[in-house]
Amino acid sequence: MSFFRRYAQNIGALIGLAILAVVVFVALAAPILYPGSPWQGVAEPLLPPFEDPAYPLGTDLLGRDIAAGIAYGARVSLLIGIISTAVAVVIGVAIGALAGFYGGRVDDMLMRFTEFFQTIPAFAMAVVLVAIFSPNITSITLAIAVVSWPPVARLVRGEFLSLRSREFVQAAVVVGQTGPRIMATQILPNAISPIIVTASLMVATAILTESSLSFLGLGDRNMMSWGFMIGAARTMLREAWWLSVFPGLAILITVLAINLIGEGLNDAMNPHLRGRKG
Amino acid sequence: MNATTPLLQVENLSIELPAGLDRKYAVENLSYTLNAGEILCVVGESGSGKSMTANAIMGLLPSYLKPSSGRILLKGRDLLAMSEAELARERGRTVSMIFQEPLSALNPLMTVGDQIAEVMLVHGEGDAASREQRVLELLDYVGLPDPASLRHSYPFRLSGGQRQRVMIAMALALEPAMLIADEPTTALDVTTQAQILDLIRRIQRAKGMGVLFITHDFGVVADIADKVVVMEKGLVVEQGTADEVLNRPKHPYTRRLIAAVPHPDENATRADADGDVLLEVRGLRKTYRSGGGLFTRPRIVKAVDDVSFTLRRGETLGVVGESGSGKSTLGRCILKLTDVDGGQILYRGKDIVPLSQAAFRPLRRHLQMVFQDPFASLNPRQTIGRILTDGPVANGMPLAEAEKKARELLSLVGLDPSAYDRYPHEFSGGQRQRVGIARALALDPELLVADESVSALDVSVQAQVLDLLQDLQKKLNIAVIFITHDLRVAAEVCDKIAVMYRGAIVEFGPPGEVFNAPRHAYTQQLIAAIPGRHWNPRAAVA
Amino acid sequence: MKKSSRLIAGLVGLAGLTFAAAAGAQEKPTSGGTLNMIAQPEPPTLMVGLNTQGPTLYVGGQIYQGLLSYGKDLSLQPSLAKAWEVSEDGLTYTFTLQEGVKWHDGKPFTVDDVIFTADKFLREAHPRWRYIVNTYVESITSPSPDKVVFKLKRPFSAFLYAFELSSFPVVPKHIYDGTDYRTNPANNTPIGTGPFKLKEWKRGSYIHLVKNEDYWKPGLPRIDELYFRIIPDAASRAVAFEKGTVDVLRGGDVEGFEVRRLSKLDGVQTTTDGWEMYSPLAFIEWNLRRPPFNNKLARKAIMHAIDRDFIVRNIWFGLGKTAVSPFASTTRFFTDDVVKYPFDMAKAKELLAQSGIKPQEHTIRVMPIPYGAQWDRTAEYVKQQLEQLGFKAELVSIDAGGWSKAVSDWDFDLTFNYTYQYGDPALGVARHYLSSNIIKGTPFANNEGYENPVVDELFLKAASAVDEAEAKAAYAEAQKIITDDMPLGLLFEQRNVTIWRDKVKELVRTGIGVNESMDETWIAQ
Amino acid sequence: MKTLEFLIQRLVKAVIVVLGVVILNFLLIQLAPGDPASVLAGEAGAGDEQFIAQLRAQFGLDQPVYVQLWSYLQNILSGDLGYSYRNQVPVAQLIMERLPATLLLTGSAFIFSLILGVVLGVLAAYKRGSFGDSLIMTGALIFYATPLFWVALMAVLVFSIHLDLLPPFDMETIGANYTGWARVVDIAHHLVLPTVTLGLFFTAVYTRLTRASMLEVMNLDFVKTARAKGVPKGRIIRRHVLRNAILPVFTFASVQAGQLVGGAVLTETVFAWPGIGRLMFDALMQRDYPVLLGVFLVTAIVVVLVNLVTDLLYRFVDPRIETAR
Repeated sequence: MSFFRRYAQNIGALIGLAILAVVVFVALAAPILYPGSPWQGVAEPLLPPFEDPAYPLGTDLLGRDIAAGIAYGARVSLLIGIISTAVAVVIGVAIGALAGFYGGRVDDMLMRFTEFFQTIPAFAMAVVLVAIFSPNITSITLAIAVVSWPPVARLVRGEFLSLRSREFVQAAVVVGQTGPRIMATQILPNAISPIIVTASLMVATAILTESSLSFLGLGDRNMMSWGFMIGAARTMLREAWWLSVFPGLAILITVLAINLIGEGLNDAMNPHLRGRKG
Repeated sequence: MNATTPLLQVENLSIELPAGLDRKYAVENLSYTLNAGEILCVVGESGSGKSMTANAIMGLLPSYLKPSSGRILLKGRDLLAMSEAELARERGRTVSMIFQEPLSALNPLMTVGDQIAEVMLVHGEGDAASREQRVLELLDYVGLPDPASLRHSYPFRLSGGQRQRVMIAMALALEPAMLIADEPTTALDVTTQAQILDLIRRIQRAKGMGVLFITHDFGVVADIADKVVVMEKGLVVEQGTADEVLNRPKHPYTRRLIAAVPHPDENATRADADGDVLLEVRGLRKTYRSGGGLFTRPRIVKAVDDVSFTLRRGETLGVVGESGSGKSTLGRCILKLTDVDGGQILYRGKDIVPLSQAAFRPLRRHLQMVFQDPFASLNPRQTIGRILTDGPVANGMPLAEAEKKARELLSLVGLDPSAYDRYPHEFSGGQRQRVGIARALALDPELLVADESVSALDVSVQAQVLDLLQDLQKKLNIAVIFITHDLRVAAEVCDKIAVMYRGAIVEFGPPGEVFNAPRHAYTQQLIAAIPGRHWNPRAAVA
Repeated sequence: MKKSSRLIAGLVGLAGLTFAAAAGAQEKPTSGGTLNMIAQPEPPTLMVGLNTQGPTLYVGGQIYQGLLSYGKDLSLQPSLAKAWEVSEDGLTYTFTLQEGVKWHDGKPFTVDDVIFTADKFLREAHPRWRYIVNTYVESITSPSPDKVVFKLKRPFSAFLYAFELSSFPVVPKHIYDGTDYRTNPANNTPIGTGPFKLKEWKRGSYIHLVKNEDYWKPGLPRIDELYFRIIPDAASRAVAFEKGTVDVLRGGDVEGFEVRRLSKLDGVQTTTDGWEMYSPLAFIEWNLRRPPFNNKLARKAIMHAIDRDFIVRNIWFGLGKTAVSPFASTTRFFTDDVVKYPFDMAKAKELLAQSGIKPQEHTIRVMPIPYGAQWDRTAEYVKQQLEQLGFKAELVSIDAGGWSKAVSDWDFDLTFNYTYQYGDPALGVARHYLSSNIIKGTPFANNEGYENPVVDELFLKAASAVDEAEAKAAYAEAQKIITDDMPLGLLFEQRNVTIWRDKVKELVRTGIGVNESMDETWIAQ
Repeated sequence: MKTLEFLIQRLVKAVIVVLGVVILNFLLIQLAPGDPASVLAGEAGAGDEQFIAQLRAQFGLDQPVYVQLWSYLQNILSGDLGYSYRNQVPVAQLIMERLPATLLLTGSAFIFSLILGVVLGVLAAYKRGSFGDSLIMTGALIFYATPLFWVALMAVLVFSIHLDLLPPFDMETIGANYTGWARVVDIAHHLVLPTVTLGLFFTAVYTRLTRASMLEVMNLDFVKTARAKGVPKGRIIRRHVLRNAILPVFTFASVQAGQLVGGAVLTETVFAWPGIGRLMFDALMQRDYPVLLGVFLVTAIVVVLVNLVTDLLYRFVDPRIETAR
């Protein structure tokens, strides 16, 4: 069975994909749907939702449109989620690959280094990094990346460690391929599916982390992000629930969708969990 | 049960496969009979459906497989009609089962004593004290040493043969009328296999059990079977008494299988190779260390212990040994896939031991390897073409030329040129092993190390690949080091045989000599343990 | 829509009103009980002489006392000094001390403690006092055991306003003399003269004060125990009050909209009184060294582009008043006769055009002061209005440390700040405008870099004036010039609301509000 | 003897890891813009150059970085974590005052989430494909995707404000001066909401993990053996599957134990829980670096110890470990 058919068999994964498609569409179309800055006050402040059709999700303290904020927030959340994950995956794959392939002392040193990062609670570390380098989209993205790579490194190390003793890798050594080439062309392509699955879940975690950072007041002040919207409105939860409920739902749904996709990918890429032939 | 009721009757059993596979039934219209006191061997190659019947009897089929028709009568009662709870009462009491891989078949977190006692516990037999007593009896009965302390051991502490004995003890706990043995010796070394087969036969005789024995090895069949069922692709192609099927096979498939069983041609003599000395190994040593710390000494295993031999161009050296004998390590040392602790490996007079990996890389093309597992040795993410051209390209050959050569090689090893753009998973095991051979040959090597290169293959495929190897070797005049656990195979294809035991070569000589006049006690033991030694398959199909 | 306009109306109404405990005044005070309050954020120390942050004063104010206190009308009131006298020439100030005052450790409070505090401790440890004492004071002496005399080098009309708790907390000489004040372990076990003593400080949880049985006012204090809770989250603080876990909310403990909600609860009293001494006034601090803020017309343009009424109404929930002058309208020398900046985008654009500034060529880094969500919203609003004028603007996130450093080092384009008035412009306001105060190292100096010799002269003249009318004239002139120059973009006067359960009586009694010793405060049983 | 040796080896490794963490954090903090002295000076109401210089000298900030690092390392090796810049109290004292609260919170959240997660995971695996399974897994997925602080806010809103069942914050009733058993009950009462909110996310994690692990073990050969022996399904799940499936869950949980402290930063903020998570955040915001470093040091030690204890337990639970190493 092909990968896509296996994926399509998982209803949850399809729903996840559909939701994510909507989120991505909204993110891409935000400037068309809501021309102008989401920061601009456009209507009466604290307009409740569902009252004015022009502002279906209401407005905030400064009369800014919540719907516009959510559309633009999708851009930021996805951007931070994807880029931080990409950076974390690059770091994690590099360190994990070197440790797993070369083993011995290289492995010891790199894994000890990884342990340093794992011993510090990830969220606390992210808070410190963002605070120290002052909160902006770059520092937030990098901070999330810096705290997320160790699990990738461990995963990749494990994969490389087991794959490097596999016969096709030995065969590549025997025919005279060099180490870096073997890592890139023989091992990595075979380790990619768990990495993709992990990465998809990391995107979800990164979005959550960004929102938590924003909650503590460590968001980028120039970017309308969901976390920022909640952070700014959370104290008004009882006065103006819509300010934080809608972005909260946006996070929940997006993270849920990405998790569903991750699970779908996992099932589709590891068909051994289903029945085997023979 | 009256005397005429067979112990087990399988009648017209069909098990449907899920849609979309290459055939509709896992087994189709299967019928056979097992009487008390008989050993019935079900023999076939992988995918023949031979294990499926065993699982169907035990009600252990995976959830996506359901018997679609037929009956399985155990002492006259249809197992397929029983509820899960009823079935659970029969399992372990009337019919027991032992499996191929004894390590994974035992719960790693339970002592072996507890696992044996559990059979009695769940069937409500005896009290704690009597069960304990019975465990000790059983452990002793299956020939395990020191039952009193062994029952507190965890499975990982036991050797493969001991684990299988524990499995057997567990199966015997309630003295069932029937034992199903699903390839119980396949994962074991040949000497251990002989002991386990011996044990099963002894118990079966003593208890008068009916044994359903599933195997792929005709040698094993020859050793223990009373009756034989031969299966191919879910169908029974032939059944009868052991004598009929082994010595007078009628069905062409059976004949083909029997013809392919490796059997040393004891009278064949080979001309001594007189080519140049290609490889000379002198006093090679390799030790593995494990564990060890501040207070404990590391465990040291001498994997290769002072091994020396000479290999000439065009010559085939068989290295034979059981697991842990160091035979594979030897191969890896020669190819510098692992470090060496001492000694020399002279390739055309040049010692390659002190060379760095980078310095050795240009020489690699002369020394190639064919691996054991046709599934693991090909990168599943690369096309066959890519697999075959990687080596030449890494050695500086232009891509176009490498491609041309790869296509030539495909036809040389008997594959269709269209294979070039396909992926490994589209091929069978035998075809993949041909690709593996082609990959090794792509670099025009002078020496080929074949490490258990045919042991993962079905016997008929194994024969074909062996033929191919021999054929190519003659054609290309390359030297081969043929590493195998199977003395029969080695004897069939090698010019010289080295028997390894605990890292050292204990016997060295031409196959005839080794076979007919083994000097070392271990060699003698090894030869004695060859399954089906007294049966001549060549004669059966002559 | 309707709902939110009502909300705003309600808030505006609230701001001006005072629900003082008029009825409570007639009840007979009872003794005993526990008062629960919030210390937010948790103070670093309770030693008021070393730290003058809000929560330090709030808690420390129950332990330490100043020489004087000030009424809601800023009239002088006795504290540790029972009487005071100023010579005709305005150069000699004599204070008579209370009798029978003891420190919490039982040692008697003497005139030596006051002299030590003024001459040694605060001179070294208290930047604001250091400036005053080094600039104006010639000598501090004690003619008799109950009197302290300050002799000034030249007249300083604001001098008597420098003796309240935050400027002049009296510290015990017998504990601090000859030690390193900052590292003295006694800082963790503060010894003062106030009505309450520190019993336990469970960091991150609460500060527990108990009644000082030897308090020098007979029969006081009335309350047995004070708890200052540490509740880091603003929403949780509102819940705490709502649930009755705490009885008092100080201004700033909860966000503006919570003030509105909580003040409507049954049995809850509120007031904006008690901040007269401080009267915080918020402003935009722009760096006059950098374009476009070095251009006066551009500054005026921006002032017209900012709807300060909107800020007060929508962001601060009506808890404030649009600023007219650099002086708070509650203080003595305030005048309305100044240059004014009504919200007028057209005028703003016109002024900007006249100024010659091309807004699109300037990227303004807007740095909010990291003191809570309302400041963030204010910054977002100002950014938005700057963009309306055509400027490029970006918000810079910064924490308290970074902000303090950036402002102290003049490394900013535009930020926000506020000043306490301290009863007299010479103490609270002048420091932001005097060219002599263009100093690095503190965010509360002339960090914008304003230099106007005329203003310098007027402030100096007013501060040295012995005659109040003379001072008034000079200050009126200064206010006019400053509002024309707009070296700081005046925003609004903050109105802080104190909220309490009405079982608490006599809570806000003076111009320093809840920082005042709560000796007469009582709890209805 | 072997266990002792293992312990010593692991302790040496643990010390190296903790020192590494300290050095890493120390260097990280050097990169921070903003000087603690000027922050403190600003906080004190006002400050001037002289005052700041005085503070810098007092904190040793006028020394080169490597000198500061060296003296810091020397100090912590002799058990001295330094003084808080802001509070002028020994860091060790500040942390020790706060640590029990965090250990209590994270410990109970850990136990809560582990037990609930394992139970739910086992149920889901046992009833695989049923409605119950779907319900559990959907719940797990939702809690896995919901921001922690959001759950916390909602929990306060519902359980404290509307239902008035549980106290919304603090660790105990302040001023009540309970002692003995009454105090335990009081603390337990306050512990419920923070524990549940902090634990829910991890419950979701462990539920998913347990279920996956159970299903994987159910596919292993020895389960087939057990069935072939006639062991009933319930007993197979209990005696054979669960015991093998739970080991990876424990391993993961012990590695994750440190993450709870990260989550505690948020939980402690919302619930005014006087723990070190909040201390860390405040110290960070106030540039109180000795406290920040101290918290990280103590956290690292706790994490390393938890891992060590898990490894030791493992050696008793899983007989294979000793020789596998």
